[in-house]
Amino acid sequence: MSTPANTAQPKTSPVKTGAEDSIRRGPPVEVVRYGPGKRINHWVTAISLILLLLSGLAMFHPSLFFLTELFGGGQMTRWIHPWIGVVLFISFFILFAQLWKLNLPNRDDVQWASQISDVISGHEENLPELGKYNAGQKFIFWGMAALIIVLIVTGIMAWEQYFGHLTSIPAQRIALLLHSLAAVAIILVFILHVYAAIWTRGTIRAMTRGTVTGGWAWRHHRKWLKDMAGRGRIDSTK
Amino acid sequence: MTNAWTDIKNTDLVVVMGGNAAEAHPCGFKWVTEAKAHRGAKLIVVDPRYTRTASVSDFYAPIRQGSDIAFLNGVMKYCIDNGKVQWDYMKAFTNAAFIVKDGFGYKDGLFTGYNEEKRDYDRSTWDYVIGEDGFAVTDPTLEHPRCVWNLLKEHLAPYTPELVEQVCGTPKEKFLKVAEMIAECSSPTKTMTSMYALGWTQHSKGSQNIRAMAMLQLILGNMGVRGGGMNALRGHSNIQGLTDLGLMSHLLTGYLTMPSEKDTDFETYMSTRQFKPLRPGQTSYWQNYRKFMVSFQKAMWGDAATAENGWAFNYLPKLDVPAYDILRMFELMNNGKVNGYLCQGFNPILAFPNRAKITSSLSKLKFMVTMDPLETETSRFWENHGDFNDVDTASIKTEVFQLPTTCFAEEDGSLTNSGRWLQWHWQASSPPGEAKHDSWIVAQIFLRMRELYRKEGGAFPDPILNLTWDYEDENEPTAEELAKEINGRALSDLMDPTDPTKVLVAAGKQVVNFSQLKDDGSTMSGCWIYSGCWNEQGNNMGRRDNHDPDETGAYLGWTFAWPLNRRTLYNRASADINGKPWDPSRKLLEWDGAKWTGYDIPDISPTAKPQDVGPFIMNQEGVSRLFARGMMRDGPFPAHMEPFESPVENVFNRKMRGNPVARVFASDAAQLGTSAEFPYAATSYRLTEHFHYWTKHNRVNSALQPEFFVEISEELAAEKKIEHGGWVRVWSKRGSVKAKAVVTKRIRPLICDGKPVHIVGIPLHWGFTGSAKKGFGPNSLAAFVGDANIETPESKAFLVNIEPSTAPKDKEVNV
Amino acid sequence: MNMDLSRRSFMKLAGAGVAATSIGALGFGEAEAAEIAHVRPFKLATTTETRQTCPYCSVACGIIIYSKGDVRKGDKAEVVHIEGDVDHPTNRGTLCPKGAALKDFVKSPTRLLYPMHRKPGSDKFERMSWDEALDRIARLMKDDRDANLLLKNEKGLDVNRWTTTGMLAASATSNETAWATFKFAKSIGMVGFDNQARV
Amino acid sequence: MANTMDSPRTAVSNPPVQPMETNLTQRDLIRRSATSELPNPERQLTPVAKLIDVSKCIGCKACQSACVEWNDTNPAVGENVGVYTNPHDLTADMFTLMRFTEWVNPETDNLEWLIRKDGCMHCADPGCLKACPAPGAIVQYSNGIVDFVHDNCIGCGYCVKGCPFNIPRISKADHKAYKCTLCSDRVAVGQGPACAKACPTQAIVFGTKEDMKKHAEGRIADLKSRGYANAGLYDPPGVGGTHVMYVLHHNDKPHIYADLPDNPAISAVVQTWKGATKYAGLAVMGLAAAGTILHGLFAKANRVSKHEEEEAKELVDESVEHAEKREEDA
Repeated sequence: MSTPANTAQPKTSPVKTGAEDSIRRGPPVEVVRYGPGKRINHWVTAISLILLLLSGLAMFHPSLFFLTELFGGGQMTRWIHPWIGVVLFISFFILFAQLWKLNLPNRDDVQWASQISDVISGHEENLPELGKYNAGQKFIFWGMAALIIVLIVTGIMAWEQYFGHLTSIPAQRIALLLHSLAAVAIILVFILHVYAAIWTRGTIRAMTRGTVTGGWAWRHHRKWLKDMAGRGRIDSTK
Repeated sequence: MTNAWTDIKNTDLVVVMGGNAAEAHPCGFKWVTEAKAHRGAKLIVVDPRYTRTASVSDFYAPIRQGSDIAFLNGVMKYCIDNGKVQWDYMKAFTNAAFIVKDGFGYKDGLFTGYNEEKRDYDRSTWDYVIGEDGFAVTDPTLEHPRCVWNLLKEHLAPYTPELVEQVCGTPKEKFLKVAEMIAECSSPTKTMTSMYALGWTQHSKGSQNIRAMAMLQLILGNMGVRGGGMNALRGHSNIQGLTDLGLMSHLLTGYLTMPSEKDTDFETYMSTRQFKPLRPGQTSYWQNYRKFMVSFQKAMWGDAATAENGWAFNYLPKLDVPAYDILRMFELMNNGKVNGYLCQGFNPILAFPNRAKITSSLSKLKFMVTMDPLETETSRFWENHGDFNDVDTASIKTEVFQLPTTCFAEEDGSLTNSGRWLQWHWQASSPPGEAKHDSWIVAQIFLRMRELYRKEGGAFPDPILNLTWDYEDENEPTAEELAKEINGRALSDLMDPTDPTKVLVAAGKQVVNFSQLKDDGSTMSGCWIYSGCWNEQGNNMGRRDNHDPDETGAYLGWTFAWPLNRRTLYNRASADINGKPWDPSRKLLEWDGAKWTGYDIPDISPTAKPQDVGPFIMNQEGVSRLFARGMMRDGPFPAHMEPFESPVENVFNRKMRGNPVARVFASDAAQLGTSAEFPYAATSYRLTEHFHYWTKHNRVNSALQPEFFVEISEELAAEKKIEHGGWVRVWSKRGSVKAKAVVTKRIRPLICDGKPVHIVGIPLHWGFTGSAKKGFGPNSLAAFVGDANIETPESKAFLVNIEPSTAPKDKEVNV
Repeated sequence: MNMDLSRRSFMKLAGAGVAATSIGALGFGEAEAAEIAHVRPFKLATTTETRQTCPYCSVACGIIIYSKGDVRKGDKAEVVHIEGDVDHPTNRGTLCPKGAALKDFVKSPTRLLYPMHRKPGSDKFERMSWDEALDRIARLMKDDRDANLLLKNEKGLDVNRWTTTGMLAASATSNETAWATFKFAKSIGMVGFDNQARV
Repeated sequence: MANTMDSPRTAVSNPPVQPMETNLTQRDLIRRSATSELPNPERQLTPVAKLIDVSKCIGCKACQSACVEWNDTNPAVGENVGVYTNPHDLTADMFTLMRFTEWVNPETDNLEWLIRKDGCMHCADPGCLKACPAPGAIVQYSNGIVDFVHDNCIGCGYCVKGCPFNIPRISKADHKAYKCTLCSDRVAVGQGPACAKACPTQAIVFGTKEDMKKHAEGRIADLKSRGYANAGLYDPPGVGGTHVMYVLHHNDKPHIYADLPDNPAISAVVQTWKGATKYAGLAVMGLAAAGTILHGLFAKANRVSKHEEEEAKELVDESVEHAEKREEDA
């Protein structure tokens, strides 16, 4: 069987090695999904969210108050929670600025959503070919964005130390209620996000190494893969 | 106070006029709320401002400051016209029946005998007709046209409700409501108490304000009874004591008076003071004057005071003027006639009127000594604090000594309260730094002066060298030694008058009270009215028995009250002419046929028959005076007079200004403003959060009332475009201050003599030292004129102007 | 010295019954060994009590000064708290906003600690020893008295009047101090001698 | 004659100076913030109350002064803004405050100077305690005192939002919540609160709640006799009654007294936040977590197959070949 590789001299690749949205010819074939910038950004966001979740829950329900020990006591927890919130807000919206276009919904998303049972049962062959993000990921993206805005606004209203005097107490009461509701919601979204990443094997490396296997791309985001291939974003260096 | 704080609970009606008890005496005012809560008593407040007292009153009526006499005369007229008089009391216990000399009269706001040049009255006609028997002539039927009662009715005739409204600005119906409520107390079983303070005294006719109410109380039969009386709420913890002890220019101790130049020797001095009774059988207690005077001289100069040298009478300075009162002293100072001044716990540049004059006066001193536990503006009067004390430091040549004293917590001693209780207190803490007791400081200055006189001799050293100073440690007389000296002791054995073989008091022993004092030099007593405070039974001022049999509020076992532990003055008047209490439910004393029994120490001899001896034992008449004879410089009856600075003219005599006989120094007359230039009527007062200029040094009180302000009506604020909480400038002919504006509904413009009068209220607690914000006081604005009888400055009524302004500028000083 | 701190209070007088039950209701008599309590430890425990009188207005409320240290035992005593004296007939333990804050008057940062002297024209106070200050004051006063005491008036009568140095006496010193001051002032012939009463 | 001393007297004897055991302990707690299971107290102290008779109050601020001195707080010296109310609001250093209102009575057209002592009402159903997330930071004793335990306070300010009367304040210095303790340290040794003891007119009295209600009846009768037809006792049921009560001359309109709530109750929002949300929220989150775990266990994971990897490889190879071919053609 012919091995064109032996005959043809290797060409200088058209894309820079490790560039986002490019294919490493391999073998094995790998696709660069996230560059280091986005990955750091993601993990900063993720870690703040987890810390917020822990400190927040500590102040949300007495049975979880023990969590304040993680932050060096109640006073520290009370002090640090809003500051982490600020970090999350900034870091998330840096991410947002870069990803929002790709997360705009399209016709495929409607079909994807209508066939959610196939999604859950893993029959992706029945689904249309998808671009870089599917409707589920887009939902998480927009959900996070919306909830984080609610949380930062209500959080600031309830931030006694600096903003306690800015709004009326009835307003602050509502803020606190919304804050806790939004927190519950964002935790649900978070769970969905994490679980989806785990359940869909081969996904997590996208945020660790930054790459996914060609097969993963073929299976979940074929349109994205084909598009890259079509545009020749292939790095053939061995 | 004729009665005690605790006695107020027995009243049916409290009239707070010329004072603001809730604000200035909250814990005394408690007894008003007790009377309200438990007797259903009513509270009336008559004041230019709706005060804290008014906030719990049953009825409030506004009045223009300085028009109280018109109001009170109006009430008296109302009571008499409506037969609301306690006739039996009035007839038995006042001089209503006394016949007055012909020639006495009143016209155009002036009594007979006025001399405009001298600004004084010839008072010779203001007296009783004296009969051949040497006693005053009376007409118990009250029919004689010249009897006091008829002259009084005549004098009161013009004071109709309409005139009251015209002069005081009190709406007629409000006045009538007050008059009606007061008139109810003419019943023998209803009493009214009058609680007043500097709202009445700080006027050019302050004494007459008080007389007017006292007369009303006599007509209603409320003097000497439980829940009645004239209750002067003294401003300071021991003003009563210092006055009793004669720390005044015209006084000696126990209301013995300083000799004048007319008193060429002891006998001449005595001749004008040992008043003989004007009615048969009366006590006229001053007949004992000689005993008290001799005992006083012995207390001062011991063996140096002998019968031969008229008890060292020549050691006493003789006055050429009625008094070297503070106004006169500062006038002299300002004219360069005073070189040295000692201020003991006193802050004249905030306390005395016309601060500019006070500052300029102090600047002319060679030296000034202040003794105080705290920083005072006076001790730093030379220090520039920008707008708050804008002086040219370098040009002030006064040498100043600021001596730190202990405060109450760091000393033993007694204080005399408004109810004449002498209460002992004990040292609780150690003095800070090098602070020393006042008595130590005084002793030190005295001993050093005495030493200089011993060494160098000098002008008339005798009174100094011979002054009794026989204390165990002459450097620091103890409170106990001084108290015993005040009480007095026998200098030689005192024999029992009934049994000459029996020694009543052995030489060297304390006399039991002033009844044992003698005029032969065998006793000494520093202050006769206090005698009994520390006798052989011990320190009666330290007694702590708070039992109160039958809840009368007398507390005879609690500390000591002068005189003789008596709690209610004129208490004999609480019973009728036969000695039966007017109101059995409020018995104070009762004649049991042989002696007086009851809850208090009777004024009159315990065995004096009720029909014979009148209750007013200090008066030659034995009764009280509705007609004051020549004893008041400005009239035997209170007559309406305007303040020297008034927004309206005197309706009785439009040309007359202020009190016609009050002393006004030329330079001050030139500094009186007119209502054309200064249209607004200002008054000064205390706030409950502060005590004078002391508590601004206290962080807590400073937080409760941090900054100087003035109070004005919403109407005036609108007229002058002054905003609530904004800065204003208030100025008079004598000075200018800057303050925050408190715009309030509690002050309303009054319609007086047909025109609206706006009131500006100015509290007095701020200066340039202490924890509170720097500020000013009303004394920067008030006029330098005093009462015609005792020279209390007219700080309650003066004229100002006001305008929106900006914050005052301060200057940082390195303290 | 009479330091009777009798605990007999108006509770014993008929009528204060309500309060009596109130205090009973606070569980007294049944106090067992206390566990860790959150309430502040009672701060007057082991302080020294002294009967005193409020120095402000003329109601003369009874107060009790609580101090650390006992002057009667010769200790250096410091005021820790001041409260109304319940046994006092007039104020019954109550106090006004001034009386209630007396501690901060006694301990005011502007209490004077040392004799100070301001030279003519100077813009500051400088410390001076008591002896120096008192000697100088006595000297100034004697010189002025010697120069200006009016022994006789124009009619040749003894008047022994000294008008060129005056004194204002305090309104809150004790009667005993007042008497000492009176003796001093009147014996040196001072006539410009007055007090707050007139103001 | 009427005995003038039968009104309840806060102080019946001077404070003790001998060491005494405190009478308010853990055993007397009936509520403890963020604590579900609390042992039943062995005994029930008689409920106490502070009664503030607004009609007797002269607004002298002795209560404020006594409060500062007893609690050793340090209120700042502010400035005058045209009112007598100083400081201008409650602070972490001023637990009680006289609020002054100049009110013209529309019926009589008379000015009434309404002066109300503001401060913690010690609600039977305390909103602060309900809102507090820190276990034991707020406690309620069986005598009704609601107290803050500063060692446990985290300074979140939830108590401020929980309080229907806007009372607690967070200290800028130590970031802990402060308010009137009803002088629990004094009550614990048989003394009444400092403010009540100081009150010159005894407008503030302290005793058992029952006695205070009795006393209030007398006061109300007196006020009615003086023409205050609507005089009454303010002991709002919305918060289960309070252990600080007012006698008001106009009990029909509490709001005229510097916005005293007419019908105070713990805000519905706070109720939902601290009720439904707390439990529902926890439940939902729990379920979600559980659901995913179950799905993870029982549904097979979504894996990429070998075949799909090859498909991808082919796609890539093809596109590479196309590219090379185009080059050769050229």
